Amino acid sequence: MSVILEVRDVAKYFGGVKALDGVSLTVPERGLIGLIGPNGSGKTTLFNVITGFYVPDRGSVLFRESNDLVRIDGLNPNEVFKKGIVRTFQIPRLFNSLTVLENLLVTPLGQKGENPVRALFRNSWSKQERELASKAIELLKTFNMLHYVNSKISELSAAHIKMLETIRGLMTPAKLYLLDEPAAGVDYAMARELFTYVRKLRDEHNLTFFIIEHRLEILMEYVDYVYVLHNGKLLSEGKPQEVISDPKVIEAYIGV
Amino acid sequence: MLRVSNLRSGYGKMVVLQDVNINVREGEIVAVLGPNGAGKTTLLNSIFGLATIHSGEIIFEGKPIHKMSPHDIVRAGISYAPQLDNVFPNLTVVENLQMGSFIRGNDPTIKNDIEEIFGLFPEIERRRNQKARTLSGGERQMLAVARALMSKPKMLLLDEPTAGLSPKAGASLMKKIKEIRDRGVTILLVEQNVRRALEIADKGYVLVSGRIIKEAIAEDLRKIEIEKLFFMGAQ
Amino acid sequence: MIPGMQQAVMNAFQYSLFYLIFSLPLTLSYRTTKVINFAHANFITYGAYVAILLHGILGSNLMSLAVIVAFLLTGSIAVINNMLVFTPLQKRGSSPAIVMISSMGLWIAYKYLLYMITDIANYYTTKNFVSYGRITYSDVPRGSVGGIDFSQALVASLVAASLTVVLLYILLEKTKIGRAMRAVADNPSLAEISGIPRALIINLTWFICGGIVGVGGVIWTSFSGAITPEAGDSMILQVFTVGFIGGLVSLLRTGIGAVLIAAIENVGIAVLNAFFGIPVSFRPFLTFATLITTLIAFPPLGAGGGLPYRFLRRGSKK
Amino acid sequence: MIGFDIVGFMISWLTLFGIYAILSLTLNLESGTAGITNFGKVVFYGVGAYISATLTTYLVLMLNGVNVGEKPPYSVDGIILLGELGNKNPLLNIGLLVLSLVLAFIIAGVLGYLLTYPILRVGPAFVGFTLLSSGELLRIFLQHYEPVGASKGLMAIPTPFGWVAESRVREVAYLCLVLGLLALTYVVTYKLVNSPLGRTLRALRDDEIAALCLGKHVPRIKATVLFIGSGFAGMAGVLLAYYLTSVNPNMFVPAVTFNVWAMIILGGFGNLKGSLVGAAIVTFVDRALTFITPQLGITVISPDYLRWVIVGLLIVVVLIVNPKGLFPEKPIKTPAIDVVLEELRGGSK
Repeated sequence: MSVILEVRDVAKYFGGVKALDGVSLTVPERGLIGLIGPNGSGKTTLFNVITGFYVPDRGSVLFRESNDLVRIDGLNPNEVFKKGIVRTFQIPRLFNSLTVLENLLVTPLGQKGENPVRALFRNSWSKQERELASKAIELLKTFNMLHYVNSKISELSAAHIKMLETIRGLMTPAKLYLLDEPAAGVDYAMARELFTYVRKLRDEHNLTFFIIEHRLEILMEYVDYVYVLHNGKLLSEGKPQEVISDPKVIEAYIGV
Repeated sequence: MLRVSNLRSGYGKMVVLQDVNINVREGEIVAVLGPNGAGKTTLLNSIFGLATIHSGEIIFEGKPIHKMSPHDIVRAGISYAPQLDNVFPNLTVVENLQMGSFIRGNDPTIKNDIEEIFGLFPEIERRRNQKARTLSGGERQMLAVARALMSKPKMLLLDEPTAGLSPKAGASLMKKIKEIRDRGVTILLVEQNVRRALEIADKGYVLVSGRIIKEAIAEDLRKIEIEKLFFMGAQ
Repeated sequence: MIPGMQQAVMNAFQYSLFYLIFSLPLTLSYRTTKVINFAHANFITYGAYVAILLHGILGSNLMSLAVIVAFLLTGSIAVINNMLVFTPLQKRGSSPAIVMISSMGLWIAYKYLLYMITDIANYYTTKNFVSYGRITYSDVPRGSVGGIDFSQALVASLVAASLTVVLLYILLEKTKIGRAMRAVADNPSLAEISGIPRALIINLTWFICGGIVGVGGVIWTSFSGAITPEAGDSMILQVFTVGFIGGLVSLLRTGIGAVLIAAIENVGIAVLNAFFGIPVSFRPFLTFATLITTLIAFPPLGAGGGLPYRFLRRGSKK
Repeated sequence: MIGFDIVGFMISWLTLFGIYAILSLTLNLESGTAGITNFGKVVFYGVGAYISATLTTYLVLMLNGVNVGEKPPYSVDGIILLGELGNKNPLLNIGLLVLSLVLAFIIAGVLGYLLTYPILRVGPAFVGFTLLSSGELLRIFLQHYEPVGASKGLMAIPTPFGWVAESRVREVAYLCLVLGLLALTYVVTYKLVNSPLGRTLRALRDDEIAALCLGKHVPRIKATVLFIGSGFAGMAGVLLAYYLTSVNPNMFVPAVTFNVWAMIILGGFGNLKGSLVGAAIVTFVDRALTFITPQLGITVISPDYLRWVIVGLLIVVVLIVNPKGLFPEKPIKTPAIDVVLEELRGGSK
């Protein structure tokens, strides 16, 4: 399997705090990769570096573009998205005054009606708009959320909010998904359902997922491979079973 | 002393805890154990009026406190040392402690208490006039516990006091927590570090995915492999 | 030597004192209450008009009296604003931008209310309050020391600025209430957890901040030759720029900002005037340029948001 | 109420309404829909007014062979000459109107675009403050810039319909022009709001960072919106200058901006119809106060001041009592809704 994302020796310091201190890892195409670690170990900072929120103080981030790995560190978040990386947030960031449908429709790039001149001429974009709407509806059907199509975000449950944040990326041809704690605040059954969908998406759409998750009991069941961060450094990596039984991981999590 | 019954709570619409029941008797150290993200912090926040309580009740010394403001809960005799953002970074160590005793007004014994607390935590006494932002993680944890003690609480809520500490520092802090209990303060301790917590606790609850999946006295908990519960949950 | 340079330096000194008195409370109030208060200008103007009305209607020449009344009045206005407007909005979960817009509404309302008051006062006294001359006080000394002319305004603002700095220092560093103010600014939720009555502390902060600025307004009447109900507005560019230089957080940097802006404005315009003939009245453009430079070069990302967007990509290509 | 000129009142109210509604519609696009805290609306309004005033007075004099170096339009001679020459050539007057509108749109728009650059990355407080202080700077500049009449401003501006003899006809013709431009503004803002662009703007307002993460070029979008909004504000300024036939720096105080804010807050953030109603109510109060206060024999309190106090309080009170305003925001209307309806109908069969 070829590598879709490579993080090379990335470091990020905030004053004296070493949020990331030389992290190197790779994410293979079509992978379902977990990223775990105690609070404050640098997981979200790593996502922030990958998606262009921060410029790393050292090291580089590379992403597959056709057959090459190109550097994406230092790009702005909107440019990172255009490369094909979608992220979700620990506290979901949806557009709260828009409906579920609108939240999906806002995502695709290159909408003709986003051009201020074209926006004035409905005919020039209504065909595309209808196509996107059909696509959004199909998506909502797939995820059993069609009855929420005209709901405001505030009417959704926490699990559906998480779900919507994940699937809105499917409106675009994104390749890599960075999910930040998708199961936080979601009850067990829904969390499993969410992960089942994630696996289905990976299988059916050839997508890659890189997932931060604290709820190991769920995560471990689904992912192929796990990286463990601790104090800004990679502590361990391997298949879920290997990681769980790694004494270093147990020490970091549970103590000696 | 503290009874949490059928608690369902979270933040806004997000429900984190479901059907949580907890009992703390006077003079006990009760540990709530669980992995990251299980809802341990939410439990403490719920008790302290910082989370949204959807249903259930929290009774402290016979009085319901789940509708009180944090300010009144401090006056009722509970004190809280959170895990993160637990110091005032631009105040000195002494000033941090003084803030802890704010509700006691101009009590002349505060000065003595500060010295007494420094006796318990000599590590931070050396830095008494430094700003808290210059402290290391471990020193901050101690300062947070010390600050919480300054209101002379009957009960102390501690959120992962040993997180990020070296094993040695962690063990010594745990010993101090036991000492605090021996001075008559009931303690509700939230911990990820099972072994360390069970060394001092009288009773433990295991919280996974927002639910209590096990309740037992500490001795019994020491016998089972809690890691398994952590990783695999109840199911 | 550029002609008028000595005067420009003196002016810079005088203005830096005023900016200190006006901006320190702005920073203090923002960092404690997290409200960007555009009605700040009202405190200056209302302070000045306390002195003017006392002088024009009651014939009082006492700055000390005006200072006391102004402190109580503007401090109370600040507390009323907070209790009736800011706190209810924040309690309902309004965004900082909405709270800020409400302060704009207050600003306009107070400003034109004052115009109405001046009209009414004018009607009964037939004095012109819409443009009031400089007031000479009987209880403020003046004189000249070593060839430097100490006007009443300079004496009063020097005393007031020093007192502001010293008293704020004592309050914030040495008293329990002051430390609680810092604690609320530092970590509001921990302050609440510690049992500090946040609402009370915030009201107190407003009272002190509003009051200090009002006192500055009183002193302004001994400096400016024509005081209008817009007196405060003409200074908000400078006062807010000074506050922004301090990031609305650091009192020390705010103090430095006050000196910096006063120097840039007065010395800078003297230079530009001497070499390029730029009219002195264009000095706010220098402040504006400083503001824009600050925003571009050191975007303050606090105060309600900020975008992780970089115009120049650093470190992407090596 | 003897001699109360109801028709005159209506015309003056509607004209003022038309001008302000252009401002409120575009401010609602910028602030209500896109979430830009534009506290400097008056800058672009003022620039538009001054462009038309300067252009018209200078060109009328110059095209009539007057040496503006000797007799500039702000001098007494210039003002007298403008009165004599100004309304002779209908074609010139209308040509100047069109030229002013186009130039005002472009210059005010470009100014709006440029002013976004320093403020793109910072929070709403800094955005608001920068725009607010640019308004004050404009005023200081105008007050001291001799070619535009400094603090006296420019007077006797020849109006587009000055050649019409009958004053009522002239007023009505002008009203039609104003309402025509208002209609144009409404159509443009309505189409922009109810388009994918409008949806993106709301997204941006809700969560700038999330929008950036979804690939939206947030800085460019904001700058574009300010270009459009400021351009229209410039045109509103042109209309004001011709309506009042004079401009001076004190017409462009920050309170004007907040007058428009009061309109959109009262009408409802993000609702264009609300902006129209808000503008109608606020301008009606304004006109009514001006008409009524002298009739009631109140001379102590200027209706102008009373109006601004009301505007300020209106902002505060509406925000506290009913932050959504009279007309809450409606979902965006695009063909996507039809697709959903078809789908839901199809599904129920």
